[in-house]
Amino acid sequence: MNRREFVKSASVTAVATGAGVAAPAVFSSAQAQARNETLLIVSESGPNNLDIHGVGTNVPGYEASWNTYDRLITHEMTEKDGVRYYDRDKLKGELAEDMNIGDMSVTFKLKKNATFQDGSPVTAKDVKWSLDRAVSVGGFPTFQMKAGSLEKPEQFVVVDDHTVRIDFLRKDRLTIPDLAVIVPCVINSGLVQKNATEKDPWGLEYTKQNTAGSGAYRVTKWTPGTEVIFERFEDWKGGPLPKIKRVIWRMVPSAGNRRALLERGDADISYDLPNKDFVELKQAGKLNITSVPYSNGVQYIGMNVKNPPFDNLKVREAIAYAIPYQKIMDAALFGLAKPMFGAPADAQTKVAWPQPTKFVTDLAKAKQLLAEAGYPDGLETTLSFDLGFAGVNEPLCVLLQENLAQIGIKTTINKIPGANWRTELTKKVLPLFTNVFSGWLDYPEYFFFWCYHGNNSIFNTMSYQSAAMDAFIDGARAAAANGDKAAYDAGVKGMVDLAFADVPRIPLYQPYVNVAMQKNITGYEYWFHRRLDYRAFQKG
Amino acid sequence: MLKLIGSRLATAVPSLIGVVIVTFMLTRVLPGDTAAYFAGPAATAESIAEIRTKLGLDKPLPAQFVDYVSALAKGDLGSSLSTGQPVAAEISARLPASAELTLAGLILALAIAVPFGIMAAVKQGSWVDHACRLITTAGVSLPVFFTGLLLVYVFYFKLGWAPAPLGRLDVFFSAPETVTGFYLIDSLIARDFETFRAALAQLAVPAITLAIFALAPIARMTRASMLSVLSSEFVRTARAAGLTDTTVIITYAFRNAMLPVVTTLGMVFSFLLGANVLVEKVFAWPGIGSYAVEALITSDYAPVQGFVLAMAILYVVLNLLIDIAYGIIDPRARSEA
Amino acid sequence: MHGVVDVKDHAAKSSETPSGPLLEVRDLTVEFATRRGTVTAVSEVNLTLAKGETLGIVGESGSGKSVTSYTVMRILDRAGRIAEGSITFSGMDVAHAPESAMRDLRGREMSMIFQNPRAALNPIRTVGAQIGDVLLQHVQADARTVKEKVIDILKQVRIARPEDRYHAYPFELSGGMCQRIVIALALACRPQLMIADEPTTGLDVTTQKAVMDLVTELTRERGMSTILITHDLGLAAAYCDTVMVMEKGKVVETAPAERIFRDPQHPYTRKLMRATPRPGITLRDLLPEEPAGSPAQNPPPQARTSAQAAGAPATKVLLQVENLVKEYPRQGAPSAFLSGLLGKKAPPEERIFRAVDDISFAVLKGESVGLVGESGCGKSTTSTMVMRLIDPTAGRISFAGEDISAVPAKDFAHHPMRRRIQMVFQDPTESLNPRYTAERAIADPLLRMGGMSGGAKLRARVAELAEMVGLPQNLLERFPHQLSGGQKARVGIARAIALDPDLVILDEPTAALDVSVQAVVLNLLEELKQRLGMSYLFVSHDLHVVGLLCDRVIVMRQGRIVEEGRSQQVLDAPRDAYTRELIAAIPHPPV
Amino acid sequence: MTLATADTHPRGLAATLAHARYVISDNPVTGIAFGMFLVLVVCALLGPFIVPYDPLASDTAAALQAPSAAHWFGTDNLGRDIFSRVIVATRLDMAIAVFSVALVFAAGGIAGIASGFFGGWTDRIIGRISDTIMAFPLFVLAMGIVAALGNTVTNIVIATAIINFPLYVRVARSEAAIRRQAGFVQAARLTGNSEWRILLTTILPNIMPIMMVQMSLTMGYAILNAAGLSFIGLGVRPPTPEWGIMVAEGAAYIVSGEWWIALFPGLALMFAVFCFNLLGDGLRDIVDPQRRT
Repeated sequence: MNRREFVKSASVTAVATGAGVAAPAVFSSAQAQARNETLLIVSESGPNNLDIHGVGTNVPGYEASWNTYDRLITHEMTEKDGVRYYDRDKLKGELAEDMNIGDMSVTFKLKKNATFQDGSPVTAKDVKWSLDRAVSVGGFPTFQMKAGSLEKPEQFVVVDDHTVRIDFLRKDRLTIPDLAVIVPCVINSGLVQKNATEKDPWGLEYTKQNTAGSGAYRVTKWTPGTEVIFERFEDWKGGPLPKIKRVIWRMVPSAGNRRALLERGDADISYDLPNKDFVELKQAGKLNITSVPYSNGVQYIGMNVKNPPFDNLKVREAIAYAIPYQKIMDAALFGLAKPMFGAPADAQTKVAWPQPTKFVTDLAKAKQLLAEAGYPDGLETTLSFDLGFAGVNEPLCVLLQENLAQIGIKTTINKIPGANWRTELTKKVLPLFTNVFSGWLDYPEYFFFWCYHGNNSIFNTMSYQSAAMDAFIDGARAAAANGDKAAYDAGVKGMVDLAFADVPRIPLYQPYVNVAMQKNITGYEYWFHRRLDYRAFQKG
Repeated sequence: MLKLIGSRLATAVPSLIGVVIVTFMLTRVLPGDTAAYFAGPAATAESIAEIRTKLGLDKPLPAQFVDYVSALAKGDLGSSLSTGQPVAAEISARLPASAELTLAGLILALAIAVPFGIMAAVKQGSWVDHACRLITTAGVSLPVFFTGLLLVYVFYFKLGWAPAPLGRLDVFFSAPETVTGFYLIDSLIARDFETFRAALAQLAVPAITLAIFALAPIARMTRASMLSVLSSEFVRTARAAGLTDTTVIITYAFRNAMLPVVTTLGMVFSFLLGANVLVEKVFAWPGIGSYAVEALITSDYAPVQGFVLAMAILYVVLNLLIDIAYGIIDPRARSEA
Repeated sequence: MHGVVDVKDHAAKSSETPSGPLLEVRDLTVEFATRRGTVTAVSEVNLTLAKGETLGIVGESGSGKSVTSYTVMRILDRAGRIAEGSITFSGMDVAHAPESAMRDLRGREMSMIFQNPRAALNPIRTVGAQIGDVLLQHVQADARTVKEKVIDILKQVRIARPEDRYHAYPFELSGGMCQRIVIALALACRPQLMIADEPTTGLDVTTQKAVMDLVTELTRERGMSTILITHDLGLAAAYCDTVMVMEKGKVVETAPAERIFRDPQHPYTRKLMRATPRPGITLRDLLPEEPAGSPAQNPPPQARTSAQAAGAPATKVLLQVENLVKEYPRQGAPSAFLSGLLGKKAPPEERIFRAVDDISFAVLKGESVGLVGESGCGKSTTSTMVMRLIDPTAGRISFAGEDISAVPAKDFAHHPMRRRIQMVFQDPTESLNPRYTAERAIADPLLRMGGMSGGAKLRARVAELAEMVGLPQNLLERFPHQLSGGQKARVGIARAIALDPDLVILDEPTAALDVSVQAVVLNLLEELKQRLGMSYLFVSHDLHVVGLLCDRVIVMRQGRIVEEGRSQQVLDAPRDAYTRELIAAIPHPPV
Repeated sequence: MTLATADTHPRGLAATLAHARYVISDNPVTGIAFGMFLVLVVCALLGPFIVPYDPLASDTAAALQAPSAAHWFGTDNLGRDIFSRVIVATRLDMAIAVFSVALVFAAGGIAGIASGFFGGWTDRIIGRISDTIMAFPLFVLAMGIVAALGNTVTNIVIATAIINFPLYVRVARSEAAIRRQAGFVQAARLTGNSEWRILLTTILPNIMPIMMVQMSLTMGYAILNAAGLSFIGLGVRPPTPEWGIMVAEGAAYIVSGEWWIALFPGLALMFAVFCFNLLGDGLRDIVDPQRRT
């Protein structure tokens, strides 16, 4: 009986103690039964806030909010290369039992029997308060709502206790899908307002540490930076009752240890291992590894087009031809990504995103372009990357640095810690850098609106201004709103061609979301937010 | 003895003030911009400015310093951005974890290094002496995180002797209710030997990693002071009076030799607190070190300042304990303070 | 004084069973393994010690006297071993006895007391406990009776208030008291043999006499045999039945104490006898007598008494000291700052300690004055103040008419008067910079204030100084640790006289030297005084040595001057009771 | 029992060299230490010229290969030859060690002597400064400095120097305090040396042996410190080869089986720290005239 069995059989779980002093015989079986209903997740970092509307809530925080709150509607599930995949176009009710889309408004009928985790009923008043909160707290949540033209509290009208109507400001195809993302969740307004203060009307401080929703799980214990423990909400009405009773989410900073935990069976799921580990674990076959491309996501080399030398198109093209694409795919990604380069010369531009460019590694051409651009003896600049994703970024930049050196571009690598990365991006001063962006709403015009549009949002990291590009984007959005397919297709193709011609940023690849699970874990679902959905998992 | 404590505290006050000033300056120099972080990814220039005023970061430095000190006086250490918790609560939850690990490492190191040092001194030039020097030097010549990962690889991954490096307690154990915050002691108080054994198992490998790193300074100091005491005149008198070797070595030589060792313990402890930061990262230990490292890397002021203050106070308390221990061992220290 | 008895009769007369001598050492040779081969420390030593007899082993440093006694006790350090020879102690073969047997012997049958008493006791353990350890070890007492037994022993060694001294720590006791504790430690188990290795070297003369009297009385009371190891012939003469003289590891002469002083046979013994300062002789007598006919290198200065008269009449005042006072905060008293803080004010004398208490004296040009007193009497403090290394609390020091006490000590280094007052230090090893060669040490004052920048002129001057102090040229590039005690003293003197100072302060210049080397150095100092017309302020605890070199003598006690006058007059007819007691306490060989 | 003094005495530098050779031959451990030091110096000086591969050239086809005839220490995740990187890294690591020790000796050593020699206010001020630094857990302070000033090699050296400052002050202060009233210091005062001159020409040379031992230990810690900083991402900038960062990066590959990436730089680190520690005693013998019998 090796060490682990010994610990397991001797360990007394919370459940067992709850059931009073269990006799030894029952003891181990109750404990084993607890094992099957408990999911152990290990990852590098944890949430800094449980409330999606919270100030500065990080990406792990999205996962906590997604599993503890409900939305009015959510996506149906479909299947894509063997993995359960959220269906972008088919929606179903979660808290709403009926949705009726009118010309300039949509009306939802709430499920009568839905209650919050503290037992109080879910009413239209809670829905309105939650939506008002989403558009008024500012920062990322409000920003995300605006993307679907949900901007003013006046749009949300309480018809009766169980009916809510949302009026449109303008026709926008993204409005309905935007109601299915994490932000417009339904919050227990009664409970939160009890703990709000005049300085913090929306009760952000309270919801930062306590979950006040109707979701399938509630957080029973949260030690920031160490662990989060979720318990199942027994009378959840948003969907079929999940199989997993208890989820333990532990932060294990060392990637080596996370892999060791998986291989020895002490952890059930981990999603942020280095690519090499995923490839090897898949070959070893001891674990289930799923790899699904980022929906609407692209890793790219960005350049600041406002100041020299990258304001010169020829210099940008020289960089595009100097990138060691295949070397990066092999040494940095280990093949776990979809190449966004090297499309055949005659390939037609498709009405989709992301799609590959026609660039390939051609150092001679790059050198010639650089000479034509007026830099015969090369130039010197810095290459920056996000230390938070050093596992991929560092080898990528080192390989790029080596190739650029061969055409005379001398670069020093500048590592920027995770949180400061966003502050550097907002300053828009980094001359040359690598970054990844993916939009929750899987539509090309949504991606281009944030990354290429002249309104210079934070995600337009290259400060790219082009009236022609703006025209294409706005044209496509309008066409989508009133369903004019031909104009929409022309707009999207126009955007993509201009983006590849001006090449303010050079797409490298579409990264994968990799998840490693024990053999006895089933029910993994890929969602647009790329986090885990505990509600669908089964174990044993 | 009170005079001793009084004078030690008197000297500690200026250094505490120094620590407060230095931490304040250090955090203001960190590259990150808290306001921008607060404003979130989609912030516009003016929303950042608005949050900057809310946080009071736009005031001139001296004003910020006054705010900081006055808040400090009220015991409010501000709250951390990355974890969203008030720093004071975080530190009081995490300090025992780090203290338990560091103390375990120190006690383990003492238990190994002191006898080793004594044997090396008594049998100077013999194989024991060389072995002591080689082993302790080997222990300190590898970075502590590398030793940690190596031990995890061997004892957990390959042999399975050690439990999973998952922090202070196996996932399926609930922490004993906090009395001292030290899991080992609390579980004993609660008579819960299951948890005690599990907590001990979790503590073993990280404590050994730290101990290996602390062997060299302690062994070297014990050997050196033991050598000088053994060649002193009162040891010769004791031998001339026919006392047995054990009495001479233990009651006469060892007690005197412990004096310099006790003084270096202060240095070794703060040296270990530093190394502990890396060990916590490797063993996912919910200690104060990894917490400060996270905060430092993300330029999160409040936790860094809180952490350093906690360490400064710990350092002063530690030095006080060392002085008292010194006073107990050496009567001369008791008389003149 | 011991009666005149020959060793052989003494042994026969002793009442012990006729089993022969207590201790017999035959052809003992001891070798030490060092990094560069083995060194013979002691070769073919023979000695016998009857019960109740006191044997004095006399010799200079490096003569092997301590090694012999350590070998008898078998407590040589790891490097030493008995090469050949035998040691039998009351019939038992000690040389080859197993360690366990030796451990029972030590402390119970034979014990030892060492040189500086405070270091010989465990600093962090009460004296009572340390004595108790020995008793318990040798089963002379058990846990119940040990305390009462220890207090009884403390009474025997005349320790006042033994009950509370039982709990005292060594650092709380005076030097003499500590020595009594070490003696108590040695006598606790009533051993048959006690070895005393330079027991009183570090002590004042008066304490030395008290301790030696105590040792003799206790050993005689218990019929114990004693071996007294010393470099001081006077001590051996005063307290030993037989005296054995050793030189470089060999025994040169053994004879009853009385005969060995009357007519020493071996030339080395004679040389030692002559070199020991004793009343009524001149400096010249210290040196070994010149074989008839060989011309002395330099004209032998006449007997001291006449020298002063023939020299220039010493009338002009060189150094005038008026009402000099030096106060220190009493050790352990809360510093003014802390007591001010705590609000309680200790009474003044409680807080301050007067090392020098209002003394005045003068030194005339060309005259040498002795400053004598026991340790702690303030003589060194006075000399350091005259040297302007520390500032006086009150009083005036004027040198050649100028008030030099006004200039603070730390600025005096650049004062023109600096070069005119120099000093020779007590411990030659400690007074030379270990990183400078002898040449560099002597050249230092010349470089700093002699206006020489180096090169030939400097090297010539250094050579001349070396020659003047009798230091062979080839020793100049050596480091201090490669020179002998005498050679180091000569470098110190050469350095002091490098700038032709008017006044040289000699702080116990020969205390650390062997008696034969001391004789040479004292004569060198006298000769230099004559040649260079300097005046000396000679600080010492040994009245005889001062009497030999100085014209006038000042005796100090607890910071005050108790007597002052011409050396001969003070030595022959001391007015003050303390001086009389001081002179009487100094043991010297029979005149 | 004074030993016969050696007779011939070559002057000045020749004496030191002769003595150095004597010390090396006499104590085998010191001999080995000097041998190791020589190896380090050779690698540091000739490193870039004698290595088989360009330490920066990546070759993704040959990535993660185990040690083989072609690559003695195997290759890392970008296919770079680990043997070449370990050798070339010697120069940077030795530089970090030597410069940080020199800096901390100059700052800490002199400050320590001054506070030990002068006492009074100097002693109190320097004592408080070193206390303040001591109050920080050393490694966290180093991180703060590097994070604040940016992770250039100079900042790493400065950070290492600052965290070792209290140690040097303490050692220097106690040694200077003992020698303050020594005879030869008084004598130096008599011959007109100013206090500062005495400090530098008399006290400092005499405490060199003890400082030598301290310096050799700190050189080891300096490299370990750089390694620790690299482990949390604040170390040397890629792609410069440096043992600490190579061990840190290699550490992630231990569990997945590519043990050689971290092991060989780790062994090089161990080799250097061992050499510095053993060197300490040897250096003391050479500098300390007492041992020069």
